[in-house]
Amino acid sequence: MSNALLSVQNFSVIYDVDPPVQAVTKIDFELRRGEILGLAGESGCGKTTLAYGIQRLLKAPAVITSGSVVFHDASGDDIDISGLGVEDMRQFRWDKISMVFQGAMNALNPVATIGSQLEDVFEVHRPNMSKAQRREAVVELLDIVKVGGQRRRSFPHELSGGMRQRVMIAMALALRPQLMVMDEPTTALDVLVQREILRQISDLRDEFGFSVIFITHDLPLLLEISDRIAIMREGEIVELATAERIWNNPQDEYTKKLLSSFPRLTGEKGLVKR
Amino acid sequence: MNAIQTPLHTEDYDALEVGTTATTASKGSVRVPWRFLGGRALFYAFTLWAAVTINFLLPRLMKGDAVSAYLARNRNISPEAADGLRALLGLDTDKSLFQQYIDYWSLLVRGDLGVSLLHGLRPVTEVISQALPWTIGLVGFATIVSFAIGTIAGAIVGWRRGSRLDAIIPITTFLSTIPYFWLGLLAIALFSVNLRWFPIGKAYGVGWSPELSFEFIGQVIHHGFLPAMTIVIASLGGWVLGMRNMMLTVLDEDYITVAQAKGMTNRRVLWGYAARNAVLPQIQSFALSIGFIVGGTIVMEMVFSYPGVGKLLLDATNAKDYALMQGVFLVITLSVLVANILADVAYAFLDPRTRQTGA
Amino acid sequence: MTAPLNIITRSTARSRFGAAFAMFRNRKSITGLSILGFFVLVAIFADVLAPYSPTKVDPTARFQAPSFEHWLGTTHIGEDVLSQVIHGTRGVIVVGFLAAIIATLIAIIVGVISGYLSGWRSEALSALTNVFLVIPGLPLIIIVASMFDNPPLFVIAAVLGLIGWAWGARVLRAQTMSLRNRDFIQAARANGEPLRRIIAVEMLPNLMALIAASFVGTVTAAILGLTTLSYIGVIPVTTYNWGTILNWASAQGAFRQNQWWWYLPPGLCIAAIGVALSLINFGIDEYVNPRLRSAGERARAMKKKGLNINDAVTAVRTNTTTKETR
Amino acid sequence: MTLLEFDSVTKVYSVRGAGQIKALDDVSFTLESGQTIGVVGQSGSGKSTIAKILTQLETATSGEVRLDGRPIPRHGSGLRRYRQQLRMVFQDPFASLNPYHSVRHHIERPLRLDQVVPRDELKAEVRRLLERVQLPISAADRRPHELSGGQRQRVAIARALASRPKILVADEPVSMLDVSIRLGVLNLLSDLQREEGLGVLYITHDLATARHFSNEIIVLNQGRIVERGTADDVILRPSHPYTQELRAASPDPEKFFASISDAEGGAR
Amino acid sequence: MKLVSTVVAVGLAATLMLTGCAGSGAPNSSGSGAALTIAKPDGAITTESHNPFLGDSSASKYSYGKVIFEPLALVNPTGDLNTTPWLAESVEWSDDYTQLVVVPRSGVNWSDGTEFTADDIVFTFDMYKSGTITDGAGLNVTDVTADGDTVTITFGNPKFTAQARVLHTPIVPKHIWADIADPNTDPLTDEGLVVGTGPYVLDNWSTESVTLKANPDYWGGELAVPTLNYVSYGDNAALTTALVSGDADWAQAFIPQIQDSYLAADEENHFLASPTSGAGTLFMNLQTKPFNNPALRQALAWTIDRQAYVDIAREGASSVIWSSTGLSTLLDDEILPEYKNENYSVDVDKARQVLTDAGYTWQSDKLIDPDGEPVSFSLSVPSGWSDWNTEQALIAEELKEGLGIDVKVDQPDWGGWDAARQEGTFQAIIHWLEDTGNAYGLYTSTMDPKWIVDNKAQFNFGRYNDPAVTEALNTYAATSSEADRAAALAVMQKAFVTDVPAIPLGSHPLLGEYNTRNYVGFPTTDDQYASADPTQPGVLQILTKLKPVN
Repeated sequence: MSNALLSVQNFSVIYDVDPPVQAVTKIDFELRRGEILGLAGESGCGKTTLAYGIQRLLKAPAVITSGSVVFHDASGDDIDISGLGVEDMRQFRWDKISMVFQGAMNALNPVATIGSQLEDVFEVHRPNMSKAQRREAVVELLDIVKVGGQRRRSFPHELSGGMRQRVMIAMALALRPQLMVMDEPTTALDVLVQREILRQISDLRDEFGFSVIFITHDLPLLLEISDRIAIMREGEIVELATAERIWNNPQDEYTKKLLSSFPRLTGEKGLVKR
Repeated sequence: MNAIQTPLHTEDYDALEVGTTATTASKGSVRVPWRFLGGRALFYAFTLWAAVTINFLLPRLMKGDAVSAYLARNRNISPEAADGLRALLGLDTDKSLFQQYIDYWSLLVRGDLGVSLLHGLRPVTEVISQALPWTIGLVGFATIVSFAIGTIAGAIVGWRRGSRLDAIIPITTFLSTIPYFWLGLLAIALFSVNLRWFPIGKAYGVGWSPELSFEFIGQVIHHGFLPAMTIVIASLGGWVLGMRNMMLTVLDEDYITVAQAKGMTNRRVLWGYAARNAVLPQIQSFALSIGFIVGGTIVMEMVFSYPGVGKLLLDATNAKDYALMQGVFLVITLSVLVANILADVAYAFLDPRTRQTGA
Repeated sequence: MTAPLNIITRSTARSRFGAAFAMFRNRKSITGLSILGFFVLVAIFADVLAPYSPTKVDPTARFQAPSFEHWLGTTHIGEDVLSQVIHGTRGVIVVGFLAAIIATLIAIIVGVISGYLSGWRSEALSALTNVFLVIPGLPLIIIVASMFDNPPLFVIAAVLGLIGWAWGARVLRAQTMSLRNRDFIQAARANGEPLRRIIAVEMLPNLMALIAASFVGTVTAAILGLTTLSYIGVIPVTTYNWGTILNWASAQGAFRQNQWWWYLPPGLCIAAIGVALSLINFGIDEYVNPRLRSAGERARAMKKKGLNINDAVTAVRTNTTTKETR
Repeated sequence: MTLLEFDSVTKVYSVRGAGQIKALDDVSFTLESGQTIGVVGQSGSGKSTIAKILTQLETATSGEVRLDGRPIPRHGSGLRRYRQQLRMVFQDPFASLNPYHSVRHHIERPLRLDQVVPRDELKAEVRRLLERVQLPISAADRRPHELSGGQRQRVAIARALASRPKILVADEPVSMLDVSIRLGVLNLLSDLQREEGLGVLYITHDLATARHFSNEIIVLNQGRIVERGTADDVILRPSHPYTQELRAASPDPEKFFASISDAEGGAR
Repeated sequence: MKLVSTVVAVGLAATLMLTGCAGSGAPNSSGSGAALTIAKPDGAITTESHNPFLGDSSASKYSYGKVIFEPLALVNPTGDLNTTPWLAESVEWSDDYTQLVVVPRSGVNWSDGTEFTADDIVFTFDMYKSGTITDGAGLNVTDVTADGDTVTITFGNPKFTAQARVLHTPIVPKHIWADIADPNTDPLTDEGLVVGTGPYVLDNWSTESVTLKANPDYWGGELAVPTLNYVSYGDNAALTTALVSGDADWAQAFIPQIQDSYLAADEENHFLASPTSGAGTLFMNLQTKPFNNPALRQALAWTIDRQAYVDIAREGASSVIWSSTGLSTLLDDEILPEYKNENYSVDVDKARQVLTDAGYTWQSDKLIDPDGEPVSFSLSVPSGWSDWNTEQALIAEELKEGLGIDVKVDQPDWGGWDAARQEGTFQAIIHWLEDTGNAYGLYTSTMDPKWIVDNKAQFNFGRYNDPAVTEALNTYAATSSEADRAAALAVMQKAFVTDVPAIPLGSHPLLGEYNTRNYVGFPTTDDQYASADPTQPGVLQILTKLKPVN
């Protein structure tokens, strides 16, 4: 138990429209401290709903209909996320769990400097920090992700896609959260940039020890970076195992089908067949 | 090519991204969007030229003779005096159109707009300078108030979509489809004639002259309230609707979700993120609507006996007082251009994307 | 052999027809179109509908309040206000539509061409558009209209149209520029489609909603312009329109004397037609940008279910079973 | 005779504020009937510029493109004949079909434009083409938004095939599609290529599918060809550092897990 | 003083506020009596110019110049049509009306204290003679001489028909105007230039109102009204509203529904329409069809209802003209005996008879002229002239009903109307007459070719041209013999009766609305010593006659 960061049990989300859509059904899993958990599946499989749902970031008409999400804080407290009020939830967010979003161009406010968007986080969550301290922290964060503190005054449109994604990572790192949820953070990027950012995430994880939930449809990529992978289909986790196990010995038919959708890069020409 | 900081970032090599990822921005001072403003300046110069040229041509296309009209208005002047008047006004010349155009420009540059037949042969500049402050005061104030109220209301209506506040939209839309003058006439009939809350138009009371005193300012406010409110009410709808629609679009943007995920308060998300972005297109349409609004308010001056340029223009047109007509049209156009420039500058400083320094 | 082919072409024709009118197929547009249609019918059948000639003078029935003989009362010389309003519809509708047709044609030509072209030609057309946008329209119309002694309706419409096209052109230009780089236009070009066909068949249908919106907007502007100009007497029209009636009413002191039957109906008619046109435009807006409609509806629907669209925190409903509420 | 020659083509764009940018720098290659060439590189490497020049959406700054030994005519019926023989499948199936027109319209247009079949056979030809891309005939009267992404891309392929071209240029044809259907579309392309003897230019950033579906691969970097050769040579034995970097960056679980087990094995 | 007035003003404002009618608390109103507000409907007073010689200066346009600069004498355009010497002790015309002998009033000072002398009169008329002032009124001064206490002004042509023009010339102080470079255009806005002999002096000028104070040293004695405000409203409707609400006291305006909207609002509200020799007249284009046929003109004269013009179109602010000579009742003595009882009336049968005799026919109720063409014409009046616009509608209806003539109601803008009437391209218009205070006005306006210069008509729009009548008109204007004048008048009247060159509808009155809440003594129907129009020179007489209400 002490090794667990997040326990999700019997977690269901519906979109309460007419007729209601069951997006995520009775999910159980446990996220360990410091682990990278991959969440794979095709579009519409519910992986994003799950990742957003556990931090209650889904907007109405999404409703959590069952289950519990318990966050095992480093301080030893267990926080029942489903039970938090609006204000507690607001304070909990980003402090304990932060996010890196897909498409960093749209995820950054186009009319504010990246510095001010980073400072925002401290203003809200660390009201005791002075202006100078905030600025210092921002410069430090930008240096950590190798954007460089001097870019504090840049606007999002002045940065390249890779840079913007780094800024997002810096932002996610700001409060030294224990969990980072990454929603297709590299999909829009070129392969070289993607590799560079993944390396950075990995390094940061080693340095700061946060856990990661990594969402993507790119299974080969996930296999390389994840400790464990959950394969989702139609709102359910069909298989959850270590990356190696998924690769070498997939159990579920759907997992096998997914794996065989990717041609081999090296080795014998043809598809991955399991 | 872009200044590349570290060879590590391979994406900086990216040839086609150069145009968009340009940045040299790390210096301290506020960057002035010169390129954007320069482009606008060029456009304004062109518009100014076009306006002046239209202005020059219009009266020359019109029929009717200023002097005969003048004589007919002043029946105590005998027809024999007409030639003398023509000579006085310089209307007896027989120059080519091009020469007239050149002369027109050279006079314009010297600030000479001619003399107004309708106003005792006083210089047009003097006539207009009496009237212009009132128009700018009334229209400017009403427009800005309307824009501010409408935009703020639109932001709130957009944020609280689906609530009872949605009813504001049809109401303000209905009000904005009513002609300004009709609303003004109704307002006078109700508030001035029947209820006697407000004076029947004019800018300030009888026997006053402009001075800096509380009583006078009170007078101006008292007299200006009804026309200003009429303009505000009639033009509010567009701003509310525009802002609300823009809010609905912006609220779906990722950065709003990010802001909420960051644990920002709703107030901060609404004003700092959503409204801050949604207001940009509003400012652009503000700039473009000024001409339209000014047109509508001209009629208000007639209804409210307000001493502005609108009434001047109507009278000048009726009396074929070309010099005054041209002057007023030019001044109105210039004011609209200046308002546009101000809106553009505001836009340029509010939207960092206009601040691209080039390379 | 030909029979089934016919059926198919007819069905596609119908679906195309349907597609072209999809933007009007919502409650707002339909309401707006109904009101507008009502006024159009009134304009067409004015002669039949009006109980009197609008200029029929009756010195014995001056300033009469509404009565059975005169549903909307009479004017200062005993003219029947209802008949004037009915006949006035004609001028309003004719000028509004004619001006909008002229303006929309110019807007399409200038907007689409400047959007499709690039380089200085496009910039020049764009600058022209912006000049017409920035130059205050009404003063210009006042000056231009005064050039005519007694301008016929179509001249007024032409002037209003010539001055009112810029907004539409600007919107169409922006949309054309974005369409120009869409893949399906590129595909048509790569397939070797001729330019006129690309514009007429590939682009225009996708611009229809915007064209309709700009048309409707120009009708509104033209009607407001016409009534305003008629009211201030810049356009002396011998045939009645609502602005002329208001001019008379104002000049004869109807506002002061609370002869509401004289000044309310024409103003309300202007407002009604304005509301109708706004409704049509709302409908088109919502068709172009479904978010506009769905946002409110969605929020209301959610409210019924006890959800708030602005809640940044996902609602939890574990205690009550959702089965019951269904 | 060589089907298509892309001969020393250079394309220079002038970008406002950034001066001139060479999107293609002296690029040459040839394409034969029945052959698939994969063009790989990062975005901005010039891949799409090749497609644009081939379809004559852009003209080359210098160099020449020859089809059957003849340079591309500038305009008129010659250009149309050239275009008839070279068709393109675009990246985004949601954008490459006109939302206003039915599927039938999209497929019929090239048939009519190039007068491929007599008028009274149009309907049959549409049916044949739809069958060819494994779509039911009922799809003909649908409009694009009623179809899934994969179906749309099939329509786009049918449209490309309609004029019976000799060459198909496929610019990232599956990158916008869901992973599980990507192979289906690529396999379809590959089947068609084989059956119709098409020359295919397959533009992609995905090394794995490039290797899988191409005979030859060209690696582009900053508008220049840095490496070319047979698919396996380029992918398995890259000689240029850029290609090596690209390959190293591409996910390769096979090698990854092999290296892990090697390391573990070694450690043990 | 300044302090006191401010205190008074604040107190006044406070009182007004308390009584709930916060309105115009003029800061400068001195305590001794209520101000009188004179209003016009001409839009804002945008340009400051106190030059009385300039037709469009603010002083002329809003007419406050008339209470600053006084004329030699006042000619009453109504009532007894008398001449009252004003700045002159006496004025006397030579027999042929080419010379005016003036005895200046003594004991008059300019408002800056300088004495008014014969030199000032000489100087004023000298400006016309020398051309430093544009001779807009066509005075044609050839000589001005002062001889002791008399001034003799000689004119180049007889002034019988233009006496008022001469006598109403504002007299200005030589000691100030001698230094003014261009008297034509100088706005007199510099300090100390607005100096007159009149009852009021300029106090405050703003675009919203002009305030004048009573001249304490006025030669005519003490004035009841301490302060005059001149204001201008955007249009007639706004002016009327102001009159009804009491914001304005005195105006010259045509008020629609005057009984209900103005007179009924307060019993102290009064309205006086003073008939003049001028008249609202239907001009027809005699040169072209259909009005080149006198029978049709005559038929119109028998059909158009003048009473309806007065009652409906003019709302009573006029008096009917039925006389076939076209002269109004004011000029009754000038009507020749043989026409004394020759009056038109609404007699459609008679009109039809006239037409039938002239060869006109009817086809399904449409009038067909002898050439076989249906008769129709358009009747033009500028839009916005609401009384005459109404009359257009009435005439159209009457002619359609009575004679089967299709009348097109045409309401062009002023410019187009003006061009058409000058160039003779109209068919029928309603127009005013040149007012000479006698019968000559009507006949010169309708039959005198002198108005047509360069083929542009200033009057006589129908372009009547009969050499005998022209000669008579010239004789009338130039002769010094009463008998010659009477003979000439007979020629004109006869021609007018037979040819019907125009149809006067109703006398064109001078209007005045005023209230007697604070002051009495205005002209009334019984005592028309002047018109009640505050923009006329007669305002001087009225202001000196006003008395406070108890």
